[in-house]
Amino acid sequence: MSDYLPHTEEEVADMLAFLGLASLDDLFASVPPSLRLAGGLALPEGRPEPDVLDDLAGLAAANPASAGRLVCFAGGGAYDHEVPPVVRALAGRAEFVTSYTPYQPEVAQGVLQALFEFQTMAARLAGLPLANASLYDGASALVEGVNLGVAATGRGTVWVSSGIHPHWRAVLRTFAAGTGHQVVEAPLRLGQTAWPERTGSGSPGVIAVGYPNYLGCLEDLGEVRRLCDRHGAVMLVAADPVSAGILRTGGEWGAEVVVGEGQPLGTPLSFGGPYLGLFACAERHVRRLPGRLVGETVDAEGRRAYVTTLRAREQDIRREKATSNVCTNQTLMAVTAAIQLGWLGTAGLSEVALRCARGTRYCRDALLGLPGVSPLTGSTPVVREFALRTPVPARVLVDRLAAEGFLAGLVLADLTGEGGDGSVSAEEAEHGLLVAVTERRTRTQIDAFVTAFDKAVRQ
Amino acid sequence: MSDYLPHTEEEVADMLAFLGLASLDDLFASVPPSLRLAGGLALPEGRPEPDVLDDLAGLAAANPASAGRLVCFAGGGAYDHEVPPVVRALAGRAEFVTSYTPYQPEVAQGVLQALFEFQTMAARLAGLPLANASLYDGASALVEGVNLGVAATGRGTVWVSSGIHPHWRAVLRTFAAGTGHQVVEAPLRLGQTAWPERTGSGSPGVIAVGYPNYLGCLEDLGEVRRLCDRHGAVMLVAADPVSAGILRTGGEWGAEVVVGEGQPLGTPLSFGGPYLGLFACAERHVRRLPGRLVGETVDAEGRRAYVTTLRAREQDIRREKATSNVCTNQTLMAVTAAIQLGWLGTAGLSEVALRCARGTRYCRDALLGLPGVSPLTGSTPVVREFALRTPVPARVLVDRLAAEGFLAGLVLADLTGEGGDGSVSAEEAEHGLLVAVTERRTRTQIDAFVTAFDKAVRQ
Amino acid sequence: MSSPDDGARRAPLFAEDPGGGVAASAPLVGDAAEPTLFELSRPGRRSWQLRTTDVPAWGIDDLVPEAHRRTSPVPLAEVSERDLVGHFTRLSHRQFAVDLGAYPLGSCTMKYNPKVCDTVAALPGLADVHPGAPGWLTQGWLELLVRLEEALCEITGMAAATLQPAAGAAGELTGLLLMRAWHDAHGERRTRVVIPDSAHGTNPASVTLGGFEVTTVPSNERGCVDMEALRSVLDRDVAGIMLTNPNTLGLFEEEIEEMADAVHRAGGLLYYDGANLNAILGVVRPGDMGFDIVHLNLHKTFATPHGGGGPGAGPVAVSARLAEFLPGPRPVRLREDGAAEEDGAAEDGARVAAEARADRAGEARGGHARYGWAMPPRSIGRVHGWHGNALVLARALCYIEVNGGDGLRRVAERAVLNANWLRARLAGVYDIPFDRPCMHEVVLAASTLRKRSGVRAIDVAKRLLEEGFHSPTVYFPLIVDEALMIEPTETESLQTLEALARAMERIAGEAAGGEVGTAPRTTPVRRVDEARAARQLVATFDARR
Amino acid sequence: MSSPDDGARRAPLFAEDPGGGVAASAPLVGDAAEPTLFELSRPGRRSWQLRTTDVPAWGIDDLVPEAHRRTSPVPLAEVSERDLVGHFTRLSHRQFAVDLGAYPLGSCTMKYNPKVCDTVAALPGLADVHPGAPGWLTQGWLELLVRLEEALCEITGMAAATLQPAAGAAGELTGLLLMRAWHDAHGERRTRVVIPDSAHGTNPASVTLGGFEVTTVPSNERGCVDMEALRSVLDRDVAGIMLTNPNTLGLFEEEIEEMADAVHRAGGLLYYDGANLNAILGVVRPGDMGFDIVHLNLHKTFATPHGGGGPGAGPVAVSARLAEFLPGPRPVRLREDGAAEEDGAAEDGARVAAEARADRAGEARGGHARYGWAMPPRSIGRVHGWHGNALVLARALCYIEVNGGDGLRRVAERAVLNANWLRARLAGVYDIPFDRPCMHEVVLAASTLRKRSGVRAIDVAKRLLEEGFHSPTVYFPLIVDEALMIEPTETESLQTLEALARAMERIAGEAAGGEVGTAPRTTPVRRVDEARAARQLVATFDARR
Ligand SMILES: Cc1ncc(COP(=O)(O)O)c(C=O)c1O
Ligand SMILES: Cc1ncc(COP(=O)(O)O)c(C=O)c1O
Repeated sequence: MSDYLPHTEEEVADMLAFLGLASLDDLFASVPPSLRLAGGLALPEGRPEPDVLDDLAGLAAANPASAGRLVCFAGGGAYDHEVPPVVRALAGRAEFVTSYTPYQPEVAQGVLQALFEFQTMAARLAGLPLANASLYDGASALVEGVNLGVAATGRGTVWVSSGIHPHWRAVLRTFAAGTGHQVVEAPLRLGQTAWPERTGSGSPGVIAVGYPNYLGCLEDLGEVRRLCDRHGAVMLVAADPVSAGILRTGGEWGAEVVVGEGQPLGTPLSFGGPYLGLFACAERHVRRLPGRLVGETVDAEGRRAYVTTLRAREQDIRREKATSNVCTNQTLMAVTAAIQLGWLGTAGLSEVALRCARGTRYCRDALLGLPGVSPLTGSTPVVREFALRTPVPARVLVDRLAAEGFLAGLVLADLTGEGGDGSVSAEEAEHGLLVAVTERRTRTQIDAFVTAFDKAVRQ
Repeated sequence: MSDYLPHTEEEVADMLAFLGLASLDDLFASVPPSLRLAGGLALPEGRPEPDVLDDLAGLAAANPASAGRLVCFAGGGAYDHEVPPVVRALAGRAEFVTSYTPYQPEVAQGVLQALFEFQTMAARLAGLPLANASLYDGASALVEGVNLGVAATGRGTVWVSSGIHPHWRAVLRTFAAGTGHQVVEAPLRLGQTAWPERTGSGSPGVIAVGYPNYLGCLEDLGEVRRLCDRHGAVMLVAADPVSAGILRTGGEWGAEVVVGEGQPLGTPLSFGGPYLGLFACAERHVRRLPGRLVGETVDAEGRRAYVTTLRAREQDIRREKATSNVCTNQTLMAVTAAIQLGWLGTAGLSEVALRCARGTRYCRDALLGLPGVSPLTGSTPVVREFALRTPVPARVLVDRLAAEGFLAGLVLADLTGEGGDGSVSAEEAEHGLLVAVTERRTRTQIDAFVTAFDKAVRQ
Repeated sequence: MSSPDDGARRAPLFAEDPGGGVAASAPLVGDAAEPTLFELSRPGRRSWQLRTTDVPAWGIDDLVPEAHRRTSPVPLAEVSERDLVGHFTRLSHRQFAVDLGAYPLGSCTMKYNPKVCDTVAALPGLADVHPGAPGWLTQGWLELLVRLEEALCEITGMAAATLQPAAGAAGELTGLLLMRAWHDAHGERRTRVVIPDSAHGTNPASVTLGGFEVTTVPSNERGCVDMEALRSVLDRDVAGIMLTNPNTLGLFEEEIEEMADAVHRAGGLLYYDGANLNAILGVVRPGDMGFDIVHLNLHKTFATPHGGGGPGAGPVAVSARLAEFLPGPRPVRLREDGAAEEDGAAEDGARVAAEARADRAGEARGGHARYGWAMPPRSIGRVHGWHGNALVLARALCYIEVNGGDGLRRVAERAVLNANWLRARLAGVYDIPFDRPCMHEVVLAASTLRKRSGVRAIDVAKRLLEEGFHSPTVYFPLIVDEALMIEPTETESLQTLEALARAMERIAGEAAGGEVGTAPRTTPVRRVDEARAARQLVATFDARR
Repeated sequence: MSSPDDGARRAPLFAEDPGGGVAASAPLVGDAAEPTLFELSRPGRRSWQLRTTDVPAWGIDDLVPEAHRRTSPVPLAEVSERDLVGHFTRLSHRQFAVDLGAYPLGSCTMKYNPKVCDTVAALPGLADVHPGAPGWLTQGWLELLVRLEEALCEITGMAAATLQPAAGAAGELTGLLLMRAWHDAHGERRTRVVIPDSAHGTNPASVTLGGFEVTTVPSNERGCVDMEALRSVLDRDVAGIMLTNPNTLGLFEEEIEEMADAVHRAGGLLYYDGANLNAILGVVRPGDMGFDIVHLNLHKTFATPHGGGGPGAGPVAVSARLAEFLPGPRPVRLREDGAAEEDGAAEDGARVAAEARADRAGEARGGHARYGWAMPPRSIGRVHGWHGNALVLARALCYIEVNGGDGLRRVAERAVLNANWLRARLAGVYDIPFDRPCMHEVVLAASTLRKRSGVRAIDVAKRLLEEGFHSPTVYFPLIVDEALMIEPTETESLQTLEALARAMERIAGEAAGGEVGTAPRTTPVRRVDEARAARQLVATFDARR
């Protein structure tokens, strides 16, 4: 019998007596007998912690893809960045981990101030004046951004570049079934979005583009800005926060909404979650901002204090009229990001971005020298990651390289589906490999990877 | 250039200017030029944390003896006990880890109260009214206990059972060179101490015995008590805190000083340190108690508070007249032990002790069934661990079993030296293996161990 | 020797207060404010250290085309590791948390979360796995997810589930889109979803995002859905109803069977908001009550610490007939031939076929893959960028396996026992709007107190902070005047309950205006000016000046 | 609905205050005392969970002979994991620490300790290794220890070292026993050891335990050892002298060469107390100053957090002529033939031969063992139960390798820079008994202040706690009246120094009796009654009643 309950048998008896009840079952008198579960749950009996820990450690050991075992060249929205012990230690403080949403500011200044600092840094990364206290992940941030744009313009047509991560577009399509948005996915040509010539289903309320896009390409955001001006659409940029260390911000390009995946800011790969949805926008959209927002104010004695504000946007107050339904968000990852960005500082973030770009250049040049390997995105400039056309099916390559100790990258077909999508053709999807190189990859690792890659394509 | 210094170049300049100095070197003007180190230290340049971490992780990987890789049957004062995540988490709280000795009680109630609770539990384990706030390790606790006894009786002759851990006896001999104690080591016969018939070098001021002794044997402490009465000696027992869960306490046996190694109380194997020296004694020795002692008192408003007390015993006040020279001790391990004992509670400690005894019985019976394997301590009752005579040299056995995935135990010769000592003969030392079985060893592990052992002795 | 008489011959270096890491804000030593990281910042300071890579050190100009290149670095705080640690450690001392004390925040199930789950979530083989790695290299993760899904289905009495939703609200929206897909598949256009007036705010908000209109039904005097009112709104436009049972008043909807029957007869579906599942674990299952769709809040019932507001996980479980619509890809057991095992939803989709191929390819080295991914045939699509909040899911499985079926039932029993004990203990001290045995939480009210002495629920909440307890949820559910919603959870001891009760008794006895009105006074800050925060919005450090 | 008017119909369950996990003691929410774990205890409660082993469940009677069997279990606290966590987390909120703020405790070098060292100390391959495992299975640990020993020798300018001593005082005693062994080996019986009157208390205490008598030499008006006085006590009875340089006044003993010369000519040895090494890292080395024996406080200079009072590590390094006396066994590099490499001390002892044998045996599988253990031929023996505080040693190596030779020198420079800046900054505010540039710490005095306003050093110390700083060391060194010994360390920023200076200025300006006399008021407890603690000793919970 293993559990975490303080009640001694004697106390249970006393408490039941105090309630005038004969048994614990009597507590459930209001549950119709016909509904009560006879014989209990068909689950194994409880097991002591050490047994369960052994068991789960066994499952962990059954994941050869672990970055500790395969050198990671996979990206596509999830990156193997340095997370130093100091960040893990601080983000692991029990006060941050075991508190609820800061509903009582008098005893929640720790989380509130950390979020205020996070919002400041997130806004600076986006080049916009406002950022919220987090959303679930990059995909949900995209959805919320689109909803904001549609609400702001009153137009439900949404132009989305196929350069935005296929999974994010998939999530957008899923939720569009509820909101009824018309999602028009503009195809990529050599890694650049080919925007619609004319407005078929009405002119767009939102135009969304990735920066860099999911194939690592830098698109012409000036053109997107012009399109938005022409159509009076809200410009939404899905930007990578680390690349922001070397790239112009969405804000500088004229975006009104910048969303992104915050995982690269201190969160481990975590098999995809919990991650961090980044959301920043222009002043004029503040009342449509989804999710929580922390603001500075003063307490009864005039001391600086923080509190969640503009709550009137939120579901618990506005209910069906809320700007979003989000309640629980990813606060702990936001706090972690604040700590990680505090650790990196001005110089550190640029340095990480620069090192990623260097590794990407170094690795890409070498791989493009291998027989039958060519770029999928022509000569479009790339940072952060790059897509290759491989002579053998990418899936086979990944498999062969895993045996050599490398997670070679992502198979495009795994992202787009076998048939490909607006970003790549079916054939490109099958022979497309997305490779990412972070600041953690050494020249030695990259050289070994290239050698193994060479062997794998010839094999 | 990697370091942890906050100073910017500009600030260094400002500060030097404020001091009216031209360079950092000027700070060391009082160091005779002839002595200054020219060219700096002949050490490698600093390296970034990740590089060093990789390097040290490499060293860690070069320890196949890791309990994570070889199933641990080694004991001899260091045991592979369960340390649950909750204990690690609490003992790792930065406030406990990064504070100094509690010199300012107003801001050190956390450590002080934890130590007060530790002292209470340590005293109860020993069956004595007083325990201090820790010493370095079991060996140093033995030395301090002997010093206390000699000071109390004014007699420098010390009878020490050879059943006390050979390393502890070695440490005692080392320090006796300074204190001038006459240490008489009484030999073991079949795991029982054979005390001197007559007092050669004057009657003993202290008689020290292990319980269980280092070969796992339960000695007749009643006899020791009688000897102490006869000689007016202080009875000192070196007891294992976990076995205390099933054994009578030293206090019950009439000991005035009980010392022990606290590693089994929440501290990992740690290659031998930092461990925890346990020290408990009778009221009448309180003014001779070595090390720190926390006492309860009240603050200016009458609130319960804790403070280090009877400081007059300590070196920083009494200087050459201090009862001991100990200053920094093992507080963090003491706090850890308090947490671990809080986790175990009354029932948990007994359960652990009982499970160790069961595993010991189960494993010992099976091993004694193997060809050429016999007990080194006859039929003397054992708990916690046991010594075997092995047909092949123990060192060879350990080597063979390591290849099978087991740390088979400790080679007696590694503890006593090749020649053996009062506890075992040279031949027993070479063919003697000390095996410990903790509550973490499963029947499956033990059965596999026995099978491998069988193979190893036949090989 | 120099003595003060020499007088200070040098002017201090700083004009105004220098900031820079003074610990004065550690509550341990007073209540001074903690400067922001930006105020601690000094240009040129650093904490970061990165691995030596020996990759050619091209400059930014060689790597980024001018048009895209940023001209100056992103301005961030520049602090030493020492100040970084001081700052966030001090902030942590300004934060209440479950680990510091009781947190009876109604509807939030702030139970103690075992530390073993932290260890699980930190296991290298789980925490450092890339979500895009092929199935044959992540069999451990896939098995973990499948095992969790199966356990959750057993606990809820449903047939299949998706683990993708990142929180409860995401689960709700997912569930509503499943409703929509179901009706579409049956050629129906239903426009309304019914929710009781006691529902949590996320319910109506999700309904809107699901493309439906909200129809609210009132609660009756027993605190349950008014059957008559419900029947009167049920028609062919109703896609379904969202309920949480026990409801937000902590009361079990006794007529749930009749409701299910009525809704189903009207062709609607029943959605179960699992936020309150803690009350009925192993006692009664949503599926057995007739629900078609269920979301769970793993961060409530299944012991994921709440992280100051997240992350959580909101898996959605459904009955067999809805399984084929579930989001995907879903983790599934694979048959020998590499196809997914049937469970109503996991027919071979493109993904699983593909995976299976990859897995066979991998078998040579990876061995036969026993788990893979499958896209349900009529899936509504993805609702998460990857597979959901995986590490939260791992915690939940650990918690479920340690407790086991038996332990989970004990959890519910003790949770309900604690709430009822507190209810009885405080009867006569606060109003009890619905005077019936409750489930895992009890809703009290300060209405009489307010009439008598002017003390409001919010005052009680703030005073409790001084007493060492986190406040209950106040003014929710909306249908209760001066509501104090208390959920003690099963991990608080009887002694803690009694201490809480005494504190609440004391407070009820205090005169208005005085103590109560001005509380809290011992917290790092006093009551904060929320109006000002909204009026003069300062949401970033840059908006300060 | 039930309203308070019904009156409380049930009596509360508890007579007196129940205790039991109320969080009232979290400083965050007030300053109420935290109950002891024993007061939180309730019979039958538990936290522990142990692995299922399936070992036969013999009863205690089958396993322990009656005479030895305990009749009732050891009474310990019985609490739930939830209360265990609440209790110790709340206690942690009642504890100041470096991670919370500046800790200028003179002589203790309370610098910030990088978190990376915690990660190193927790590496499974280091933390879970049994100390008795054979050398060929612990080559990683052996290499680590050898690398550290070599680095420490380079840093101190010595030939060989032992890593066994668990703390500084243990290092001192080890060093004194080395002195004794040396003189014995030279057929001399020397009885006295000289120490300056400014020495730390452990020095005289260790001298006594080393079997010597203490001869104290006074400091001169410059705060250094008075050479004349020293010469006058040097004779054939003097075994040696113990010094720390810079001394406890934070001043460098300028005449160290002359002293070394004088002591050596008298046939004595020089012992260096390394507690203050932080001041001279990479600048000047004890070996070059003429010291024969040096102990280091890794928990001061080499960034092991102090753990509330320990653990530390006090390695002892010696010049070549003393190496053969070092404690053992020592970790050593092995030659191809399995013998230890010469370094003056590591001649083949029984142990290394034995190890080498085992290692050769192990080679088949373990590969050639490059490291082993060696017992110095004339070793004084063991001074630790195993190999010393190994995990502390691992932290130190990590710290040394990250900083490197260059970084260590910067450490000393910044430490000395900070101390001198503070000294200059506070000149004119407090007395500066020895008005010379200092090294890593500065000793101020409150004598004038006391004369002027009656404010004593202890008052200043207590008031600083309210200002968010830990107090300096007070009333030490003993030779300074009203001493305030301040060691800022190199990890505190200029801004923190200025904030500290301002706080000290404020305090110096405050009237006696008032604020200062009653401080601290914002801490979890006020000044405590130390006399009562000693008078009515209550050292355990059982001694309370
Ligand atoms: C009754 C109820 N439903 C839904 C939710 C929403 O869950 P989440 O916050 O995880 O989105 C909550 C939690 O606040 C709740 O209490
Ligand atoms: C000058 C000096 N010498 C010796 C010591 C003793 O070191 P430890 O406390 O590690 O035994 C200290 C530390 O307090 C010290 O400051």
